[in-house]
Amino acid sequence: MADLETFRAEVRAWLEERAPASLRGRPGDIFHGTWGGRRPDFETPDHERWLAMMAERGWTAPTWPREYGGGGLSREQNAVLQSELRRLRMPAPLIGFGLVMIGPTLLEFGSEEQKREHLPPIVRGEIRWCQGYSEPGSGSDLASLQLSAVADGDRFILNGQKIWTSYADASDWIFCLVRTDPGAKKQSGISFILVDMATPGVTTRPIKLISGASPFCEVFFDDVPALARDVVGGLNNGWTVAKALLRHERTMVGEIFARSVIGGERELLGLARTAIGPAEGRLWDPLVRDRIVQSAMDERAFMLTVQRIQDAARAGQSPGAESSILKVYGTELNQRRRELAVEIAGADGLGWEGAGYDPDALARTRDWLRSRGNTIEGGTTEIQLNIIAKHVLGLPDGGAR
Amino acid sequence: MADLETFRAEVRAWLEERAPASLRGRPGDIFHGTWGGRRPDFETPDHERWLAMMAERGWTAPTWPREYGGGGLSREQNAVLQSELRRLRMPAPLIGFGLVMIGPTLLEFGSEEQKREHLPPIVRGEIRWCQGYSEPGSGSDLASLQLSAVADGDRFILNGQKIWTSYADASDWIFCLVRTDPGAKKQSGISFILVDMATPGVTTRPIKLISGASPFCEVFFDDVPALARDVVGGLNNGWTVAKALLRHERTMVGEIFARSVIGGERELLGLARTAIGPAEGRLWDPLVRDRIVQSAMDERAFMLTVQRIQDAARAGQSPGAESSILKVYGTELNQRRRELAVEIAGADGLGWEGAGYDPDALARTRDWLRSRGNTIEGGTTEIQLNIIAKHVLGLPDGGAR
Amino acid sequence: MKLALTEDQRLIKDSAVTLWKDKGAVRRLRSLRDTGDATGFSRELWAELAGLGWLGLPFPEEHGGVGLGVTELCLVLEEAGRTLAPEPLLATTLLAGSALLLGDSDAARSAWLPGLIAGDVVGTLAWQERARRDDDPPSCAALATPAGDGAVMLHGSKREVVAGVQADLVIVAAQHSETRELGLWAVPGDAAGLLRTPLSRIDHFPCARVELDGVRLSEDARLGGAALLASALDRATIGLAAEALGAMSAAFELTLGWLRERRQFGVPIGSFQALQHRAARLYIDLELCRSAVMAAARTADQPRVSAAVLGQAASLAAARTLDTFLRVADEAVQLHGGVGMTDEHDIGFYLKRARVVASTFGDAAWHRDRWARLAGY
Amino acid sequence: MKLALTEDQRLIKDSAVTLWKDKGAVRRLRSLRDTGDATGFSRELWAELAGLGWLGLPFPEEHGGVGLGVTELCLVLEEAGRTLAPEPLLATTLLAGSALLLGDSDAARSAWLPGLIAGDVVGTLAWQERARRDDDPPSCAALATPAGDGAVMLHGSKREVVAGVQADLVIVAAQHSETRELGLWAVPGDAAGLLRTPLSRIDHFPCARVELDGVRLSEDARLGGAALLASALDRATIGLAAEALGAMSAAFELTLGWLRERRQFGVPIGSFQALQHRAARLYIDLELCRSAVMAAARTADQPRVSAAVLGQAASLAAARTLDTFLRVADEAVQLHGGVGMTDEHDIGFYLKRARVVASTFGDAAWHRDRWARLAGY
Repeated sequence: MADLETFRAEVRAWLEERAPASLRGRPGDIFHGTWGGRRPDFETPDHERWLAMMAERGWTAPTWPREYGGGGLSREQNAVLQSELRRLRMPAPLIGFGLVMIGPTLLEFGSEEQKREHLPPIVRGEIRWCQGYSEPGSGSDLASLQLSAVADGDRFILNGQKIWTSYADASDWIFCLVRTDPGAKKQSGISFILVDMATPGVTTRPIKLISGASPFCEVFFDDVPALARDVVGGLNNGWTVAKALLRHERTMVGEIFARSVIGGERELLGLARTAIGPAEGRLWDPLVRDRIVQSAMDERAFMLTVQRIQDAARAGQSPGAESSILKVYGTELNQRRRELAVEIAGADGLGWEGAGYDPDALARTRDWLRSRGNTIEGGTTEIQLNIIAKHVLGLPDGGAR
Repeated sequence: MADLETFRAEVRAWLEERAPASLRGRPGDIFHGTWGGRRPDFETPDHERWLAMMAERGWTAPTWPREYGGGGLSREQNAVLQSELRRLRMPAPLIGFGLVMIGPTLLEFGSEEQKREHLPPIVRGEIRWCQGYSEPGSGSDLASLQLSAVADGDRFILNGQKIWTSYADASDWIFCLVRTDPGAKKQSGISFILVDMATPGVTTRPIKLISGASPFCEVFFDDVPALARDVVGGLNNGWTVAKALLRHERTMVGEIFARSVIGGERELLGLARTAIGPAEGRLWDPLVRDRIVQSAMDERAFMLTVQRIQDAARAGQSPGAESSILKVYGTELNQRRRELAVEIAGADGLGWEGAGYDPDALARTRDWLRSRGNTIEGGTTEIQLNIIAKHVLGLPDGGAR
Repeated sequence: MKLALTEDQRLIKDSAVTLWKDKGAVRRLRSLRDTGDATGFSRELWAELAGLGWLGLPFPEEHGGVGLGVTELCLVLEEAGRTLAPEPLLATTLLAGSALLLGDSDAARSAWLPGLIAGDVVGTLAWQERARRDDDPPSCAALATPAGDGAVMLHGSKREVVAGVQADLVIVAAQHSETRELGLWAVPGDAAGLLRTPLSRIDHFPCARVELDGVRLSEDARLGGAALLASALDRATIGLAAEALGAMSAAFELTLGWLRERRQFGVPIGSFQALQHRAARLYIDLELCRSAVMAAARTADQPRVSAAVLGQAASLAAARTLDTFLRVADEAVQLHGGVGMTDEHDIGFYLKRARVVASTFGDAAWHRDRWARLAGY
Repeated sequence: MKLALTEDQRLIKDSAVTLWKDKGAVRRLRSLRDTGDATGFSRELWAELAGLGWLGLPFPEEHGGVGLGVTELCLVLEEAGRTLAPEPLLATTLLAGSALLLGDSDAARSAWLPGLIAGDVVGTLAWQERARRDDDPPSCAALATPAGDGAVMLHGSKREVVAGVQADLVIVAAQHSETRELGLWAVPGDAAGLLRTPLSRIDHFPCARVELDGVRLSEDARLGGAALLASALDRATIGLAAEALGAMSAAFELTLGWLRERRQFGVPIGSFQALQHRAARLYIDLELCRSAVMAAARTADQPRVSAAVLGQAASLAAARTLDTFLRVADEAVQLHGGVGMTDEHDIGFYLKRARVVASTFGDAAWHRDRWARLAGY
């Protein structure tokens, strides 16, 4: 404990001295921040300085081992660091799938060489990663994927297509699932491989969504050579690696939604007060009021469930299948809340663009449209319900139906 | 048309002269009336007279052919008769499964002998029928039924059990599905047979429901001899007969609910006005008000759908699978409405029996409990949804799942 | 009231099916959007609708109409709704047209109705000022101030006016500055002081904000008062419900097609029971919507129907279709999975349109509340 | 506030699981019903509960309690709820017990609390007069009329009093005839003028109507006012939510067992995806209920917790569990099919209990409305 207090004092002093003043009080969120990469898009020069100084100490990935560029901090030390960062309300120096997806996967499944090669650039924010899982014919049935990787000496030649790859057009490397043994049964012939997107033959095409935004891409592979040493977790063993990562992704998604739903009650109330107005000191329209409370209660119960899962995990009591629960409930909660916001706004929620609409209202409507995808991406609600039924409730298998 | 007007005048004169005055203005409903049978339970002597005089003209089954005891009326003539009965608000002279289930089935599938033997006693209300379909192991999967019928000369010997047989303890004959060919595939080895319940070896046991009532029975068959000539529609062809009857039953159930939901809005409103009271001229508690309107609108839309199906049928436009729609929606509507009534009543809806509770309130609560079974009996909602998905929407078969 | 189609109605329905199908369904709306078409709908098609007599369906022959009713018009609207046709058919016939037909001003009727039926006049009704439909009649700050000789000057601002920029006739709701009585006024599209600003909404149907900066009108431009506005809105609500019925039917059928075609785990996803049951439930709700819409249209066509009966029929049709359309569209996207989220696929257009429909003439909760008011509770 | 069990709490939970399981689950309630048992619960078991110290869980050691909290008591209530145990544990500890513990009267506290903890005193609180929970505090026509020397006479009538006939201590809410201030008064079960009539409710838990026909009480029988009633009701609401959580968990597990065991079409019905998804959704809602209940109990145990914070936590737990219990019970019967409708099967007892729970301390809509009031909207 004494050590931790020393550590805290040291961190605090260092931050007080060096953390750019312009960033204090601007915490940002999980989707808005510094993504890094070969074509970095720093919001301000201070964001760039902030990344550099934190990366130097390994504090962009505080708990990763020092030999791979990480901070080497214990969990307790990291908690101290995070609380000090929150104290100054600093933005994360770096965000992205390198830190939260491929990094942890390499730490668990990667070879010593792979860790030494790929982890330090992630820590320094030099390489931005994306995830190549889904294919046009393989959505919920991921194991039916077809992207072919044919061995050719110490290389594999990749041909095929990925889809729903988040930010592929801004990423440098992709980790993807490929079929290395077309003769084997579904899951058995799949490998997990890392590909430099600068390799000739890789092209990306953004997908325009109903919200008008394009956060996802198609990625095409046309005779793309990848190196055999970039296969992670062993040849034809990709399914094991992928499943571990998917579980991790679901938990992350749940926690993201846990954070994103915070403050929903206040936002909805503000909207309703504008659109409907009060009567006798209370928000008029008891039906809208009831729905706002429902949303607020859903939010609170969800947050408490996130906390309970974390507390139980710390106490060594795993409630099981938490990731699927969080994914299903968190995404639907977010959808309901955004639908309710648009509904309360009435005609103010119908604007697409241009004059005549408040920019906040336009953003709210786009957010609603975007949220419609939450229950599809990252494993559909239907797939999560299958998982809960089978793995938590122990209901008999109906043949993947 | 002139003939119809003559007919109407004649009917009216006959009714005006003979219809018992004590029954006028007491229309009753589909579940409450004269069931007839060997142990008839006439509410009053006038009910008995009313049955006798109507049966004599065949007007208990107005559209059945005269040679089987029916009234031999055309559809138009029957419409006139019914409207004249409504004019005086007379109760039906006779109700029961003989008239609405086995009678029409015999008219469609029965032999000449069967019709001559069984229809006239139905018309006269001398024999009360019940339906033996479900078995303890065969609910939704009706075709898996096991009640065995082994041929023995011109007889079959029946062994096994039926369950959920409505009013079996008050009935005289049972029409049931039995397995006559245990070697054949599921549906193929089933026959439809008529059994006199006075035959030695037939016993019944009422089933007590959660509402406290016992409208259903178990029926046990212990070496019961049935006659081969009482097989309807041909040996091992019972499934065809049964399916026709099931469709008929669903339509009937839908129409029953269509009638039973009438007036729900007024009932709920009355309850709410007592339990909650008005404010500023309107029913206070806008949430309860909204739910009453939802119920009222559901009811109205359902009634309109029943009407549309009837109108379309008359115009030769069949909207298809109407019976399953009516069954699913009608039963759930009835449940929602009864739940809402109990909910609005608050603590007044919690009484089971005895002093301290209004008898109407006790009946309302029992009705709610009874209604819980509506979505199970007569083919579960789940089975109806399967039928709609497959036969109306043309979705591919998932192996009976 | 028979809830079945007559032979004549069946013929109209068949023609409507054919016409709209020929026009290319949602592809047409998409192309109008992508090309940034200033009109926002097809003038050629409009002329064709007039040629078929469809703009005159609910008007008596004495005014140049076909002499049928809302029932027949709803058949056309339903098919238009299937393809998300942005033509202001509903605004012209059931908003403006109803106000002219049922209003008090013979002068306005004979001035406008023949042109409207002939396809020369696009009409609309500017009634909305707040973001949500509130009171009944709707709150109205726009003023009609006496300007001598029975003439008035209109001042005020209206929003969400369907085809407000394109309309040749904008009927405006305004409160008399002295009597405080609500009035509907027929304003020519080219009137001085009438300012129209296009609004880009998520459904990409033409819509506008309309400003009245001293529009001078003569006495006979007044069509009627609050009761007339209520009738016009109720008839339009029924038309909108018919349109929504068509749209949700199309979205549902697209989804059924996808369920049959898309394969995962080696089988069509439509063989999964959980999805089958959801589809079956949508189907049931859709069938109930159809009954409510058919009944409402026939109610509107009943001679001397009372305002309360018409209002309840309209609110029933609206409450059911608005909710069901949203739910069908929402489930349609979910059941389509990833492709349902892409702009490239048509299904998203239905989701957006459902949202607009849901707050065009009041949302479902509003209509339920009104049902209760009309029923006296 | 940690939402995980400590080692001690885990031990309490394990003992509770064992105890209630040994008592025979729903069979016990059924047998009390079928034999028409006049007490309606087991006095032997009551003594056993006292012996285990569970009646003293939420009371400080200085009053003879165990010195733990609502959190620990809720673990016992949850397991009691699983078996639908009709013992008036909640009424005694969280209604009467809370009023004594948090009230102003030292005399009443020392007179009643030790006996209550020892199992000698069954306690309850008579607060309800209307069929539905209305205002906050609840409307109260019962009167406390001054009778000299600080004494009062109580007159009035209360309904739905849990264990009202069996209780040795009935705490009664009455309005002071002059100050109009609400007060809670400790009335001994054998007081002259206290009339108790048993009510037979669908859940077969003991319940009564209580009439006060001039019950004379001395000054120190007054425990507190509206704030005390609110605290007691909130703590009891949290306990009820815990009981409901246990009951719905048991109903859900019964259903899962049936889904695994019952075969139709040659397979267990639990392999049908439509049923799997419904079960999975019930499970998710159940898990959220658990979080809300755990948090509410811990909130009640926080020192100097404000009435608003306690109220919101209680109303959250209530709103979620009441709705979810009803839904779980309803689905449980449906998924059981025909056997679920028989009196012979236990599942119907859960359905009936769910309905009683749903209107014991206000229904879910009431609790949502109160959440809004406490949050200022």
